[in-house]
Amino acid sequence: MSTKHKTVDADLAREFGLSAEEYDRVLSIMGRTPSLTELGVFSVMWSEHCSYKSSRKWLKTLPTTAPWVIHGPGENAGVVDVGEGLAAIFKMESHNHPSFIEPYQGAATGVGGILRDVFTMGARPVANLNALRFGAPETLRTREIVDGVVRGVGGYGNCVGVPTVGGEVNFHRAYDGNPLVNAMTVGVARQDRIFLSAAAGIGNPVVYVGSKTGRDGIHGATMSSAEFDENALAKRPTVQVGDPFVEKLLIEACLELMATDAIVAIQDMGAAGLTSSSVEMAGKGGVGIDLDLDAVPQREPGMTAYEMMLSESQERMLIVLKPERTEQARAIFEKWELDFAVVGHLTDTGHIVVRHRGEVEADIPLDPLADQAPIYDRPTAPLPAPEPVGDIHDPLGLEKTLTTLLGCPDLASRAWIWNQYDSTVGGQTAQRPGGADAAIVKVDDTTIGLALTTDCTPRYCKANPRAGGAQAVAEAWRNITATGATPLAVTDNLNFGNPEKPEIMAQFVAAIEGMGEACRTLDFPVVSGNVSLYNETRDPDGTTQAILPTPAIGALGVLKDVRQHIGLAMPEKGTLLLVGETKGHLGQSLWLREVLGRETGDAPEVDLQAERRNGDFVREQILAGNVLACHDVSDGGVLIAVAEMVMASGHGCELEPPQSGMRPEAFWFGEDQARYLVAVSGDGTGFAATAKAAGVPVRVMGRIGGDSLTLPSGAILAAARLRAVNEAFFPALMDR
Amino acid sequence: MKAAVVLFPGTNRERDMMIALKAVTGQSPSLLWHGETSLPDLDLVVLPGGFSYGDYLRCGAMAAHSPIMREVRAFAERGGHVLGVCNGFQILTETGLLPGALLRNAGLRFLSQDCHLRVENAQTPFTSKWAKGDVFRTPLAHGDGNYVADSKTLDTLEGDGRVAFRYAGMDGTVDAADRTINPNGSVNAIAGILSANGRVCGMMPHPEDLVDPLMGGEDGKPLFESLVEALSR
Amino acid sequence: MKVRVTVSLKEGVLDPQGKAIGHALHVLGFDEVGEVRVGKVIELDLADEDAAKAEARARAMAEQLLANQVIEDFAVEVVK
Amino acid sequence: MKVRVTVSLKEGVLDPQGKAIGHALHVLGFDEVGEVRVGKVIELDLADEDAAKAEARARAMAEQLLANQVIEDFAVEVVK
Ligand SMILES: Nc1ncnc2c1ncn2[C@@H]1O[C@H](COP(=O)(O)OP(=O)(O)O)[C@@H](O)[C@H]1O
Ligand SMILES: [Mg+2]
Repeated sequence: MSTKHKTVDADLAREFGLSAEEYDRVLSIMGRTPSLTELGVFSVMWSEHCSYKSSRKWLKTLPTTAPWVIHGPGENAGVVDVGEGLAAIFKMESHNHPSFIEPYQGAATGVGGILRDVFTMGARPVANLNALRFGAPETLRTREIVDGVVRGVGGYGNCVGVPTVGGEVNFHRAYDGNPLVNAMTVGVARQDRIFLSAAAGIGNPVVYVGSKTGRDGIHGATMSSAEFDENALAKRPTVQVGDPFVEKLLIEACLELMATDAIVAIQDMGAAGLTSSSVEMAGKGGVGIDLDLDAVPQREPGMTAYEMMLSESQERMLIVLKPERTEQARAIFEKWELDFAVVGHLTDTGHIVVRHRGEVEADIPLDPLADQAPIYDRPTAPLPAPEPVGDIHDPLGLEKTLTTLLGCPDLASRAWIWNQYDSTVGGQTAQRPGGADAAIVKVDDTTIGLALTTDCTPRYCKANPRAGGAQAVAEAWRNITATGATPLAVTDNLNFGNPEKPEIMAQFVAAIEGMGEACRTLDFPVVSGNVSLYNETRDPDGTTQAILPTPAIGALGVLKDVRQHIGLAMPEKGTLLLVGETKGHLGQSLWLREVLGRETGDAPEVDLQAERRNGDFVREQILAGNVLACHDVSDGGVLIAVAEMVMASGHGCELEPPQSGMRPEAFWFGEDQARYLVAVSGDGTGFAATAKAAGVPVRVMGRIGGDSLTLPSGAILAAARLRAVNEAFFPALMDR
Repeated sequence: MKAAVVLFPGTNRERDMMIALKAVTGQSPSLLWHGETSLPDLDLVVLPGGFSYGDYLRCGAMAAHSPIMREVRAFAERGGHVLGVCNGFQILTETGLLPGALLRNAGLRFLSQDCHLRVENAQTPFTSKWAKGDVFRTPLAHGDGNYVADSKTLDTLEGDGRVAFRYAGMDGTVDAADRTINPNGSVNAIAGILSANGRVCGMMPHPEDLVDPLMGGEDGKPLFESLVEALSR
Repeated sequence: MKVRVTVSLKEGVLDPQGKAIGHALHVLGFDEVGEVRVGKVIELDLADEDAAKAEARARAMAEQLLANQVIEDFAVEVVK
Repeated sequence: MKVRVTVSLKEGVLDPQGKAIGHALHVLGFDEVGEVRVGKVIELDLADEDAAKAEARARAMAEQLLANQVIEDFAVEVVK
């Protein structure tokens, strides 16, 4: 954008994404017309992405504390106690808009960005996950996006050497013009070596490390706060390119520096780069900051102050050092062949002052920039009641329904994706993708295991945002529980449409209420997260289409002794039991969508008390060594879950007839919550008796053995055949 | 056995390798920085996996010019033992310590999955704990593992028993044209080779990532046990 | 007809690979090396007999597939 | 002085990337496409003033680093 000679006025402010009232506020804070650079700083700091102006009011309602929470929201990532003086540090973040414009780089830089949020706090990243949502699979554009995003996630994560151990993928036409790429990183640090971002110490040097600054991604933060229209593609030159090799060096160099006591404060340069990192560090510390842009390492000649302050070049960090440690720090970064430059110092002025080529390009008081940032209580509309389910009939029969569902886009094996991600690097992965409901990663040199998952069912959230929000949390909790781990905390990535539309705002509010309620009941606080709004596409005819509301949940649990975890693969013999009550809820089920072609009905009921009771029981039994394998029942219902266990090991199961008094399809494919399949040795009577005594519903599903799934009709489906059906979708779609 | 693991900028499987070596020797190997210009007293140098220099230009090309590689070459020429895994294998071919080259995977995608290897020569310091024809499971994780060599080189490798491992089915069948067996398309399904003196071994898969039941098995352990047996003094 | 399509990163777009190669060349003692940029060259054998037609077709291929115009420029050249 | 080093796979070395591109071009309806080969082009800014010298140096760079002569050929061309 050529901004050099633009006059700063309300029109330009609007172009930068500031409303008339917001611009008036800028004028009153400054007491004069701001310079172009100053306007740039206000526009990015007050963008939805950086200021959370539409969401803040509601985010505050989420529970964020627990005895094991060390740092909740507000830092670069959430921090929880995992025992032995260690902490897990984790967060999830979106890179939706960049991934639509340039799928490979958008996804890659998304991974790079979330890694920095985690290692900036002193943690070595130990695992990545990713939650992906794509448009209808049959379009060419969707295939290009899937291809680019998967290559990008892998290209970055594989190169930095952080294993990608899990994630989720859905397809729905609502994401056609607006895919979602949410990336999560988990790191481990010593609790006494956690680094925060609040700057302190007047006079202390402010140091820039990492890659040089170019004209990448200028106005990325404001762009991700706006809807997409045809012009979006014209905004392409702002695409950032990631350099995972430099990121790897940056991780090692930062961790090496962190092992000394040189650092006062540190923050990655994420969205709005130098602006947000310097403003936030100084603002949190209650100090001023002077920046000298001539000292900033630059990749291109002739960059203006405006461009440098707004550049989103990747792989950069800002550090406040103890002055006497500057040379020690420089030596470390030079060893790792990274740029290192003192670009400023802390002051007592309470202002950010930016100098370039002998001129003051910006001088902004930090307090009002933060305190007077806009915050909106946006109006909501009443939520529409879910459409009635409509008539139910079974056109296919059990066997054909099973194979149809196993091959459908949302249930097909994701192996094609995870086989492109290095899931073993580091030598700590105890459960890779597909092996358990949550990935299990050991903590090096301890017996601690971390259980990691991401979950959300957007179609439930669309039908009933409150139940959908609660369900996403409950499923994450259940996935962790099913491995034997104790769920500890949640990070979230709230992906929604335009919050200025009351019906979208209503979805947002209800989803948060549902999440909050689930988090409270399950003792599962939210410790970090990210909000991505304006996920809409403007069609050429002027109408806009919002994505399905997608509050993606990333969650972490812990095992004191990682050897106690179990996976979901069917054992060789024993009995399969179903824990939890089956009511046969078919509203919004995949069965309804894939077999009858309808997306109708309400989301399944989320009974959090039952969820807690059943889950706590299952976990106890796993830790007591009474369970051979466990799989939560979710998308697709109980028969799909059984088939997934069979496919995972090749060991079969002979199923009992369905619950009497219920339509077979409702029993087999209903998506009631709070359920687990549990494989135990023997005939299961002992387990069933214990469950009953604990008030937990339980039912025998069948006898484990052989290498086929035997349906009550007597039909025999070999595990190999199920696998073939399940694994066909992605290669057929992508490798044509 | 005194072992050292070399660290290049972008190496990322050094810790996996150190875990595996420690599991069999009881002590952690030393780490050597790529810029070093001399080697300590050693029995084994390991070039671990990763993305040295980001895999830019060609995998292993830039690392091959590191100061330490001069020392590793001299060490090998003196008869020292060198193991290169994944990126380490690529570095060994770029350095010329092993013949041939590793191209993009035939399917043009990064592959991270388990594969099975058939032991082709069990009379080497890297394989003696197996028998010829044994099949074991091991993870692989690479984008450029498609081994090629000209026909003369291939004849020599095959004729002199210098193919250490081949990709195979679980039952030991080798079919280079079948990508479920030979995932990256390597010529003759070659997964690992040896130098003429049998003391330098390069392989693409990661036996070091399967040395503990918690990693899913111990199938990779015999490689390290073989080395301990051959190199303990 | 042989046509060569050269695809290179747009100006201003970071070229991590070029940067790393430049660095490696310095280490090897090629101090005279300044900026390094890496691109792709795709050589196509086309059945067309007509150079102008071949060029136009190759241009269409570049636009549709060979270049990612979000970050790349391309040039088409008829070789023979 | 700008020098361009073009690195391509030796004849006889299978080029899976070229094959995949050829296939994708056929799917897009470019039926006239025969063989496709993909190479790298490395553009170097050199401080030298002398074209012959620059070319010789670039050749040395290619031999030492830019090309792997086990599988690749290269060509050096002074652009300006
Ligand atoms: N994008 C992805 N990246 C890595 N692993 C993935 C991805 N999507 C799905 N997976 C893995 O595939 C398996 C099945 O995913 P999913 O069907 O969402 O599981 P569940 O329904 O049990 O939560 C899990 O192990 C999950 O981590
Ligand atoms: Mg799930």
